[in-house]
Amino acid sequence: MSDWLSPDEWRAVALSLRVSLWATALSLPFGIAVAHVLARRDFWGKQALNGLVHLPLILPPVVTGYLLLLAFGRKGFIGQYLDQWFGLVLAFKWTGAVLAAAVMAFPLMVRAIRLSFEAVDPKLEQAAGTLGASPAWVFLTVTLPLILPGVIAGAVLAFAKAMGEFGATITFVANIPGQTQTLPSAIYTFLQVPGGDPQAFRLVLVSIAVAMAALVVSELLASRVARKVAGR
Amino acid sequence: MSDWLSPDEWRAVALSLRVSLWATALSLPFGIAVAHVLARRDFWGKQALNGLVHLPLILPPVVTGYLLLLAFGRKGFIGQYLDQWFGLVLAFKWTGAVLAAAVMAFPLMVRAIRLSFEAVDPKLEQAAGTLGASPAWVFLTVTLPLILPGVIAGAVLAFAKAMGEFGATITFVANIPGQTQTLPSAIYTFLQVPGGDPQAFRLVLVSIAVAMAALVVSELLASRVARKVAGR
Amino acid sequence: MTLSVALNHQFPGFTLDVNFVAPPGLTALFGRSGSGKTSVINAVAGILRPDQGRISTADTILLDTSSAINLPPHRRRLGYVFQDARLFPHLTVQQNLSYGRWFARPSNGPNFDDIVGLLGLQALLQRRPGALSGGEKSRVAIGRALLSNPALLLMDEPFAALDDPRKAELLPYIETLRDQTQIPILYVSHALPEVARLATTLVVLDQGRSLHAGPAADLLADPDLAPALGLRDAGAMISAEITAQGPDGLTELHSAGGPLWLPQIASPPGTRLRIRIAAQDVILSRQRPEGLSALNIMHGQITEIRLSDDGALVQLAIGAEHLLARITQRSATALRLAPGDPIFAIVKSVAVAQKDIGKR
Amino acid sequence: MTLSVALNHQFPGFTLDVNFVAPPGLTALFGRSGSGKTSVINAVAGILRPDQGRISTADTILLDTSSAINLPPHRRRLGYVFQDARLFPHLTVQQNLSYGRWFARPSNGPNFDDIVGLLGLQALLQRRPGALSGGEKSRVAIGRALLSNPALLLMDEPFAALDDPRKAELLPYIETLRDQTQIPILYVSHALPEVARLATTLVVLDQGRSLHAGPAADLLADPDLAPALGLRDAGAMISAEITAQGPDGLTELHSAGGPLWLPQIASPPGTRLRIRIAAQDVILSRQRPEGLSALNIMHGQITEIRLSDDGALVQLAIGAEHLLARITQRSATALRLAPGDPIFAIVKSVAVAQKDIGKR
Amino acid sequence: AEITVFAAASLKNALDSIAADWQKETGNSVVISYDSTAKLAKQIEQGAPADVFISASKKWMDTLSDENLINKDGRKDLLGNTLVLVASGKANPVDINKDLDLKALLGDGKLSMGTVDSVPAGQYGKEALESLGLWASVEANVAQSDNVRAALALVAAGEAPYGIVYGSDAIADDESGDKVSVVATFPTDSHTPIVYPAAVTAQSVKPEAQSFLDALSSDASAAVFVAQGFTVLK
Ligand SMILES: Nc1ncnc2c1ncn2[C@@H]1O[C@H](COP(=O)(O)OP(=O)(O)OP(=O)(O)O)[C@@H](O)[C@H]1O
Ligand SMILES: Nc1ncnc2c1ncn2[C@@H]1O[C@H](COP(=O)(O)OP(=O)(O)OP(=O)(O)O)[C@@H](O)[C@H]1O
Ligand code: MOO
Ligand SMILES: [Mg+2]
Ligand SMILES: [Mg+2]
Repeated sequence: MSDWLSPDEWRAVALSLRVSLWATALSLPFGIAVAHVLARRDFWGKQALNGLVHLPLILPPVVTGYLLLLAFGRKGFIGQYLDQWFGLVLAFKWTGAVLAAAVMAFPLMVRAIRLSFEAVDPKLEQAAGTLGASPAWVFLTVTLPLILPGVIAGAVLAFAKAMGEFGATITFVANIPGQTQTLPSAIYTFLQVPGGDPQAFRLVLVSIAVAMAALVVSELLASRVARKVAGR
Repeated sequence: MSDWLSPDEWRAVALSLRVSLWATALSLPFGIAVAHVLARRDFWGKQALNGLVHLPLILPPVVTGYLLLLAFGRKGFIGQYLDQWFGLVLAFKWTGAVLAAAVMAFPLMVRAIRLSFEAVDPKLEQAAGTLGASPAWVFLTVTLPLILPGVIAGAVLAFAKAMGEFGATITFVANIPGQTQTLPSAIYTFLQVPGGDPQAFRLVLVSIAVAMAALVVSELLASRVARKVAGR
Repeated sequence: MTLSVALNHQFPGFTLDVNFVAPPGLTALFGRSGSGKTSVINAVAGILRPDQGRISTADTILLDTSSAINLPPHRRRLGYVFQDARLFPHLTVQQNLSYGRWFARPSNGPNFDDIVGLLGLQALLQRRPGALSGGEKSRVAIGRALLSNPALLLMDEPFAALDDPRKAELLPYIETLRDQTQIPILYVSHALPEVARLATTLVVLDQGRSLHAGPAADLLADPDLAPALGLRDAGAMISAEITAQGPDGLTELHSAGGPLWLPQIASPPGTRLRIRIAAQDVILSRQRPEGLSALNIMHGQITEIRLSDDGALVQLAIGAEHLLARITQRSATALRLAPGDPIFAIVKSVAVAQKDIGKR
Repeated sequence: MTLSVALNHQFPGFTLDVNFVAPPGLTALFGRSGSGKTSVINAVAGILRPDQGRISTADTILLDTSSAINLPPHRRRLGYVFQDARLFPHLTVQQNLSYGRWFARPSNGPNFDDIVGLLGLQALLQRRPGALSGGEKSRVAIGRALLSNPALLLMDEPFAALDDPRKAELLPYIETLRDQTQIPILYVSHALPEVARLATTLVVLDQGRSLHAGPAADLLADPDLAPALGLRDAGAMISAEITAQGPDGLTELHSAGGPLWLPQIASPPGTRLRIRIAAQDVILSRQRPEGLSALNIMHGQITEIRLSDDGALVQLAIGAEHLLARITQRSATALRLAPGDPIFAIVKSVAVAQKDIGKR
Repeated sequence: AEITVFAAASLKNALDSIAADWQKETGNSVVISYDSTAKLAKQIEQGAPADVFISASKKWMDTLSDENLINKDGRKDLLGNTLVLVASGKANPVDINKDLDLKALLGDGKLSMGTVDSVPAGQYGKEALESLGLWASVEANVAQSDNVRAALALVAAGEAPYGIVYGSDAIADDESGDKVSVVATFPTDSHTPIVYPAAVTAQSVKPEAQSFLDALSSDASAAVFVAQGFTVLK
């Protein structure tokens, strides 16, 4: 098996996994927060926030990649300060791939979690309040457990999207083997050269295998959680 | 305003809208059916179906485009029969763009609807059954109205994704101005030429405007529906 | 139409093992919380599929696990008032009420406006269930089941959330349903007076088993059963016939024990009634008492005396029927009561409550 | 601790306008379905924010719309038994019960095992609420509220889904709570006997307005109020003191109207009790009757006679207290009753039910 | 030292093998990021850490040059390529000139090309057809893809009967020719010469960058490029 993939390809697999996991994990708290705000609050500019969240879905991925490059690039209006103040460089680094994947997956994650928020019966939260739980505790002990199916669904969607993300990633962090070359970038590269199709196909299989494993695990998890939330 | 975009660009806008609307509308029944099966039934091969649905998310869009080409092309193993039996040709047609957009958006749609299915209280469906409603009627009169928020969310996600879909579309149906050139293809083309950025930017704005309008409408609709479903 | 029910089902930690026949009329399932009442009704409705069982009416087999017959709920022509209201949140009250009518059922069911009026729902028709009060919800649920024109009515504590005046309006309707239609009614309640008034058949459930099942009049007058039914609620039923309407708001009835006067009953002379007399509302006397405000004095003979820590339960024969009286041991001793003794039973007219009267 | 409530709120089509004071003890909110009981309790809990209002205890203002004070529910130290159980579906019964204890409340509340035993929940602790029976759910909800060690207890028809034996076990506990702790209890019920037994204060709601509010004993003995409370449930309360425990399972009490014998009450001589005597359980007699199984015969004087279509409501003075008797008009005429007449009231010992006894 | 090369995607096969040899010889390491020329150029504009840029388009190299993002002195036109007409499946050669009735050849099929406004192969193709006076007749039948490989794939899949692609793309893929066959090569004078310019970027501080660029011009490298269907420019 280790012969089957070249070292660079192994690295692409590892990188894709790393990027997808980090992208999912890091965006989850933000996803929950934004979904909460969109589901529960009414405020001026809500539609704008909602639009912003959906933007990566609406724009061709390359455009999102360019926008990321313009904002978070070494010379970008955010990127330069991240660099100056925190020494954090994203463009052309694997960390940038995390950002790109997270941004691209964000709308999917937020929608799933938001739907779950909207399905929580506010009467249960009220009941928790009368029992002495402050809003923060209500969130942790009642709301969060009840939206867990949505959180899992959102995380799975985000992970799958991150595994498949290509346009924005290659545009933002390029396609440097061992550094920023994710599985989709590697697949793309093979597809660009004569005779590369079988190689690409191999990587597609790897990609499918990894994602399927993640899906199956998530389904098992989700069905356990769902049974619990249904009160059985 | 009509001066602001060239006739070809206008056609790209119109085409993107048409493709996105059709893709959303046509995939909705399938999305609901698949979400229903995944949410409610346990059967051998469920995980495989679930994986298949997620595939377009996991694979780089170009790969999905190639696979569509191999399957639904004029000589594809499905495409040739579509042609022979129904005279339906997808390649190089806007109808092919609809298929590509629908396939790419499908996982997002299914997830949203599935979450809503899982949130429906089966006790209400039982109650409808005892009142004489057959399973089909229960579905139409109880389940469907209750999952409407999820259906709307799924449709919005799908529409937004369809507006932004590029990789699979251009690979499957290419880029024929006025016929298969969608907004993202047009944007991509401008980005590929030196000095094309301002032009691309113009089209990005158009794209955002259209999608935002759709989002705002959907949010209004969704909040009305949600109030109704909450029983108020 | 007669409904036969035989069920066996194993929940983790709870076994349901029930067997009874519900003849035409109203069959009450009576038992403590968690005794399996809702589970039985769910099985009849087709919502719970028991491990083993057979449920059938004269002309239809609803369930027979031994021959793999299991009619789905929507083909069972039910009206089920759930213990929790289970209203459709997305439909208005009006639409909830009409829901059962959408499904091609013969349209000779009850009139919509009548039911709405009976349940006091006029003002709520355009509202959705979300913000209804507890009692309002359960009234809509009752209306929804009644309006679906069922061939079998299942009611799981339908009146638990209702105030007494509303209950007093609804009980006669249920009685009419019981007496004028042939639909069997399975009725869960833990209010024995309600059960006694309505039930033709009584099934007593205990920890998942049907302890006793039989005609309600027999079970309620059986001193052996009194502890199981709750002593306070023991009581027997006697039949009586209206003979005259008095000018002062009283109705005269003829019973085996003598004439009875009850607060006005709006039925013509000749109507036969079932009257429940709670054991604790009966005072016994050796002589015919005089100068009392109580109008109803029946003559009978002691058939059985059963002593317990809680007092004495005395069964009297009044003609061919029986009356139960609950008195203290001290009184039983003081009066030197013995089986075979002739005795007078005093019942305050008003203690025989309106709601303890059922049409035969 | 005294709770003052003044509220004004406008729902579409329903106006809530309520004003009452709940002194220490148990205040019952009584009224028909849809009269606004749950809404009042919700406002006290902080779940409904009324358009205008002020809710305060001696030391805390919970709500004052005029000065924009509105304590959030979790700072109000409540125990709220909701009309619908509202259990947390993702937590086990045990975790549901303990939920209120997770939030830094002083730990001198009731003992977990005691409450679990009282409510019969031992076997259910590891289950989740999804498949509990109706009564099991409401028992868990009651336990959850009690165990949160509240400073204010709100109970919205807590016993509606419970069987009588269980109710009989729980009522003394509520009484103890009422008498031994200083926490005010707001209690919604439409069962007047329950209200009469438990309530120190009674608030009668009608269509969103608090029609009457005052000491329960006064309101229940007021013949003017009897129709509003439901004639069948009218009745007065008298106080009595245990004098001796008889050998035959009877307890002797001393009341203003003479000695009373009740089925055994497990309290020492000297204990003072409140006894409710339902108006319809009282028989009046000109002479002291002899040879009756009824042991309790009190002597008094007629103070008021109120005739209506439903019969006559007679108020008697028994010492400084009052008793209500409901008899037929025909009896009232036959006995030629008139205010000022001396009269005997006959009450079957067992008619004074165990659950109509409350500790003072 | 490690150098980073940004190279047009179509060069992958050749460059990977040349880079491997060079690494063995010099002990340096090379990482190569392949993508479309336009994206690479834009990334360099945004400060990408590229030491060497190998473009498939003269225009983008000129743009970077005007912006002083490359070392103009070291720039060289590395490779050339041919433009060919390919057909789906086995097909007879055609003679490509002003008299060719390309429209009739296509029938109601499409002519698959790279995007004529942006993809270099598409631009060359359009230019060639225009100079041969064939463009106007087939313009409406052109299906454009976002890269040459996609254009070729449409022909290989039988969607389009004909396509215009680079010679380098047409050959290696399908030697048996049962999916695509080259039916004509466009005359070199029908379009501006196809060149792949290469240069060291202005920001590169690594001397190895220039030596790698030089190594691309070695005879050994030339052999590799030629084997992949490119022409080597001297
Ligand atoms: N949000 C609301 N919008 C409109 N009407 C409302 C709303 N909330 C409550 N109501 C109405 O206010 C009235 C009082 O409701 P509430 O729940 O307080 O009644 P209740 O006395 O508790 O009745 P029950 O005994 O049936 O539980 C009802 O008629 C109810 O429909
Ligand atoms: N799915 C289940 N798994 C385990 N136990 C169950 C399940 N469903 C019901 N039970 C148990 O079976 C018993 C009977 O439940 P059921 O709902 O029939 O009681 P009930 O007589 O209707 O009680 P109530 O008067 O409280 O409504 C209860 O103890 C309940 O907890
Ligand atoms: O749509 Mo892309 O640019 O092929 O990921
Ligand atoms: Mg039940
Ligand atoms: Mg209420």
